[in-house]
Amino acid sequence: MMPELGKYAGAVLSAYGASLGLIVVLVAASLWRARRVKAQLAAVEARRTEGAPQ
Amino acid sequence: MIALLIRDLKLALRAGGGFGLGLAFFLIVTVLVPFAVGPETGLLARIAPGILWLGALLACLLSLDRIFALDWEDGTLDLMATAPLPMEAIVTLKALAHWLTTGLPLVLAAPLFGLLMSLPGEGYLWLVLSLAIGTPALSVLGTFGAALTVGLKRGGLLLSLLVLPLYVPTLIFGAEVARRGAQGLAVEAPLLLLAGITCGSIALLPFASAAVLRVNLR
Amino acid sequence: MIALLIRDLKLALRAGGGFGLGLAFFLIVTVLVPFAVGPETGLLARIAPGILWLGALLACLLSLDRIFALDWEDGTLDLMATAPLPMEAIVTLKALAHWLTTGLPLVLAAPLFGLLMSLPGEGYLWLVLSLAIGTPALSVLGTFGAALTVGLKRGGLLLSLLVLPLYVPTLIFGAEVARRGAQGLAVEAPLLLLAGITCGSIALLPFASAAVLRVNLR
Amino acid sequence: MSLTIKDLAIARGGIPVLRGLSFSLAAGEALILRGPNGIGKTTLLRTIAGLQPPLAGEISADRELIAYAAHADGIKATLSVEENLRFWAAIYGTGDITPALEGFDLTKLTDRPAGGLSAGQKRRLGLARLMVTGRPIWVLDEPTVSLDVASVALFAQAVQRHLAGGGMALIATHIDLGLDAQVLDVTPFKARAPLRGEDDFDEAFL
Amino acid sequence: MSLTIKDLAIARGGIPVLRGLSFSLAAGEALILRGPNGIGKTTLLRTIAGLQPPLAGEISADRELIAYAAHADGIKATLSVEENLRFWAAIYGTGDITPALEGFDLTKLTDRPAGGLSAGQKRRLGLARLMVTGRPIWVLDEPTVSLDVASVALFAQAVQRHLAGGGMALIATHIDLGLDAQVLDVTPFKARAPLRGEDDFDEAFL
Amino acid sequence: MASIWEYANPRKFIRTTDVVLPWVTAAAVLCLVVGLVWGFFFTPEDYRQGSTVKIIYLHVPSALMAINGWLMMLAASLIWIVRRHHVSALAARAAAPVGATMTVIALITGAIWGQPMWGTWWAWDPRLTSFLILFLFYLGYMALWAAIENDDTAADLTSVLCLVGSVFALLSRYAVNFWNQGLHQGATLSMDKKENIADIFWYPLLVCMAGFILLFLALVLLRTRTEIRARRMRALLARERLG
Ligand code: HEM
Ligand SMILES: Nc1ncnc2c1ncn2[C@@H]1O[C@H](COP(=O)(O)OP(=O)(O)OP(=O)(O)O)[C@@H](O)[C@H]1O
Ligand SMILES: Nc1ncnc2c1ncn2[C@@H]1O[C@H](COP(=O)(O)OP(=O)(O)OP(=O)(O)O)[C@@H](O)[C@H]1O
Ligand SMILES: [Mg+2]
Ligand SMILES: [Mg+2]
Repeated sequence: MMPELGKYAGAVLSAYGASLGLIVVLVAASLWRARRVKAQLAAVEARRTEGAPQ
Repeated sequence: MIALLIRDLKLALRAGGGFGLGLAFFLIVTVLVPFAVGPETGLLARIAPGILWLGALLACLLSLDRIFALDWEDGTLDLMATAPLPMEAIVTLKALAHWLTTGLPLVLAAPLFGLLMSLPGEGYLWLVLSLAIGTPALSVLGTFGAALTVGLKRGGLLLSLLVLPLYVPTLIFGAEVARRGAQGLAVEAPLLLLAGITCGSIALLPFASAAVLRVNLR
Repeated sequence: MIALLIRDLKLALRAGGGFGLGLAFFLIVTVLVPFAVGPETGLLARIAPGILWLGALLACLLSLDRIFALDWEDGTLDLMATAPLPMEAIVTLKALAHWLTTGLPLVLAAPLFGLLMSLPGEGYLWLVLSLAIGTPALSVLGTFGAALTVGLKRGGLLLSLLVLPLYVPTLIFGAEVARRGAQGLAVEAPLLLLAGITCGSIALLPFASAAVLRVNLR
Repeated sequence: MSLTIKDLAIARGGIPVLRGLSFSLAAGEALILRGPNGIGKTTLLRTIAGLQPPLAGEISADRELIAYAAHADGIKATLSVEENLRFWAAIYGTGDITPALEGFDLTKLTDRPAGGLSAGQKRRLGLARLMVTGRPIWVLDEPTVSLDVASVALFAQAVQRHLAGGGMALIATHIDLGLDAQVLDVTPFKARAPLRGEDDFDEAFL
Repeated sequence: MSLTIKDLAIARGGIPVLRGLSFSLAAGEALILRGPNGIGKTTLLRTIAGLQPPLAGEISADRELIAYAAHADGIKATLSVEENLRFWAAIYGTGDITPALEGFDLTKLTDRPAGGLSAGQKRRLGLARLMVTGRPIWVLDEPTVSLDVASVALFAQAVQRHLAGGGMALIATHIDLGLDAQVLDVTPFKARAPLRGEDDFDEAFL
Repeated sequence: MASIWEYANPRKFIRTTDVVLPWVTAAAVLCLVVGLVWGFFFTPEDYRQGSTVKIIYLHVPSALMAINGWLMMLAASLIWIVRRHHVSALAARAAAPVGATMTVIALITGAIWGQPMWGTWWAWDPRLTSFLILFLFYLGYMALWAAIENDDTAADLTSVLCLVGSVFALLSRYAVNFWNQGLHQGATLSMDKKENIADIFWYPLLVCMAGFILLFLALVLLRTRTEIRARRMRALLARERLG
């Protein structure tokens, strides 16, 4: 299934590897931070509604 | 207005700084380059105009954080913001004081350093001219960077990071003038572009700097 | 003791500074050199080892005044001098923190910048090795200079002036190792001398720095 | 000429600290602000001096009429006492600095570099700056810090002379200045966390 | 354990400011230094803390016993209140910072970056540092600057607890701290220009 | 008629993006997978460049988004300066790391491509150089955001920096061109460029570009939501302290 890349296989593969790797890192970091901040905010909001005078 | 300029110059002189030290730094960079790249005259002569421009730029850069940091720390900037001086004037005067204490001495001393770097004979005029036209832009841009980072404790390196990309066009055209001059080529085009950048920066950037400074004082 | 080191590292990180910015400055010097001297690869490759060393040195230099200035201004240094830590330890830890935040990242990133300057393939190992051995000396020497100028308001440029001559031997041997390495010549002699300078500085200079600092606090 | 504050709300670091503050000062009057540490006096004075925008409310006086003195004095260590004062006099376009020097007992120190002054002497120099501004509304943040008893009395005299000449003074302080002036305690105006469901700003995250 | 000063002469910037000063403090005692601005209190305290050498005379106490607090607080703006205190606790090898936080009413501020504190809050943090030094002799230079009335009382309590635990305190101040302690006015010890013919220093250029 | 500025309300923004984001994400993934698979597996080799031509499917779209990312930040900064909508400032902040990553990808793929084509990893070619400068601008912009505590101050300062930086980035572009006529391909990418690049390479490239645009959009939306929440959290915590 792998296409014949010839003598440039290293270059092409490393270009794809590096780029996709970077994109994956960026996406993972964004998702991770999104989750964390969402959870933290939920905690703070919960504390607020609890403690707030009615 | 003039009082602020005079005060800044006085402070630069008294603080054991100003004139002497900018020059000294320039000198030392020029001296270190041969140590770093080796002493062949041919090689040095080729890189001389560029390295001299680079040295001038770094000397400028190093003294940028003086522009506002001291006045910020001791509260003078707050007091000045409430004084009857428009912020734009303050910023412009600060840039002028910086140029007078750093840029001007560099321009005057450049031929001497050219000698150290075996600059070819035709190069001197153009080197000096390009520095004279280019360094004001460096001061004005630097003032903008200093205004951006004034609230941040010891923003020195951040300042460099922000300012250096802004310096790129000036450096390219300035070094190009000096290099072409040294090789006896035509210099009109880069010289005009350099002058354009300087005029543009002087005309427009003080407004940006003043705005930024006002935000930082909030 | 370790508390002081941790605090300094924390401060370096928080002040939006430390690691990132020293590197950024190194990067920018490397980027500006081609603008200044022109883009020919052959020329760049020849001056690459020297310029990279010079860039590392300047990046170090720029962050020197952070070492003591902030602690001096807010009175921490006075308080620290009355605390149960010998001044020699303070000085050594400060130098170590400086190296960790400036020298070490430079060493690690040097190969990348070598790429930008078209450094020949054989040069990378020796460039990294010479920086790894040489930068600790730069930090220790710089700490001495910073201790000398600590009382002086914004002694930044004076500091450069004092420290740069001290840096000359390190620069010469360091750049020589990198240059010979890049040309495939023998590097033992300068490498040994470089190591000697570093060991000597680390062993002796803290005493000088501590003495000077004590005088400055008086 | 007067200074009127109406329903002022102020914030520091994006957080409201005081709200609903109103008072007014006529020519010749002084007002002393009191309140515990961290209540927001400095923030209030900075807002009145025009260094930061208020969250809400109005400040009647023109910024051009206000002379502000902060916690920090803005003194240059390498300039002499005289040079420091002359600089401010030039900036404000007023001429003579002798009354200021005399008013704060600085005549003996004129030629000394300001960096060599003691804490209290520096503060006196900082206060002398007010007299060379020639501005009618003094806005002072803890002016008597580090001053000895005699200097506090000098300061009180200076304020009284300023008021007698039709000036105004707004002073935040923790200690007694020996001035007969109204006192305003800002503690009741402390901004409280808004109640549930009460979102008093346009943007939902404020 | 005690602090004894004998016939001390001190100089600042090469110029003698006080001379002939003698006093002594025993465990559990406090001494308040008074004197007009510029007389030399700061210089005296720095000398006692070992930051500068005396011109003449003797200071009995070991430097290792003294905790010094200056006009400046040595607070790092980017570190939190807790981190600031923990750092000093680690330097002095003492462990717990809770008593210090509680003693100066800082518990609510522990997580705040110190740069965002008000003038008085910063000062409280600076004073709390004394409690984590674990040292018996406190040498304090105008400790109550910027403090409100309640905080001054807190400070007085802290000093009293320290004294009750066998500590000592030497405090330069211009205002009343509400401590019952001896007061020493240093004015009479002001160094006078030497009379003609009277050359009491070795080197002729003084 | 509803004004577009409604979306400048954070609540409204979050509610809207709750709906939009999954679709954008799905479309991005679809385009990227299709485009990259098509480009990598089902295109022939170029007669001159061999298989390296496949790098174009990453290189060109990322280069495109690197520039467009900065333009988006510029637009958002202008909106903040003129209309002071917090969401736009936060969107600019959210876009910076994404744009910077795109710049890095363009640089890395270019460098890897350069090795076989030009025999060097890096040359001081104007196109490459101006990308390096763009990267520096991104770095400075992010560093400034990170260095300032107060959100509004940071928004103000960074947007002025973005404005001034844009002018100088443009100037640098010209300066660099003036300074060195380089090795890099001219812009083959505009309406009539089919002559330069064969259809067979062109169609998958189009799909990849769409994929990168959508990916950029999805990431910026996601990160903007995070920034809004973080901002709200800081405000609430501060309020809590008020008591
Ligand atoms: C670090 C190095 C490089 C950078 C930063 C870079 C940057 C760019 C940029 C910004 C574009 C987009 C142009 C546009 O949209 O108008 C582009 C396109 C392109 N680059 Fe590079 N490039 C690099 C190296 C290379 C190399 C080594 C090659 C191959 C020999 C190459 C081949 C191409 C091609 C074929 C295009 C498409 C041209 C077009 O359709 O416009 N690039 N590059
Ligand atoms: N960046 C910030 N973030 C959050 N809160 C802040 C920030 N900066 C200051 N504050 C808080 O704002 C409040 C007001 O401070 P301000 O300096 O105005 O008080 P003050 O009344 O002058 O106090 P003092 O008498 O101690 O000088 C303080 O509680 C302070 O902690
Ligand atoms: N470099 C110097 N040269 C000459 N005189 C100096 C120098 N530095 C300080 N002085 C003087 O030394 C004296 C002592 O200053 P010091 O700071 O000890 O006073 P202080 O009693 O602490 O005053 P305050 O109550 O105002 O803090 C002052 O009169 C000051 O002007
Ligand atoms: Mg205050
Ligand atoms: Mg004193």
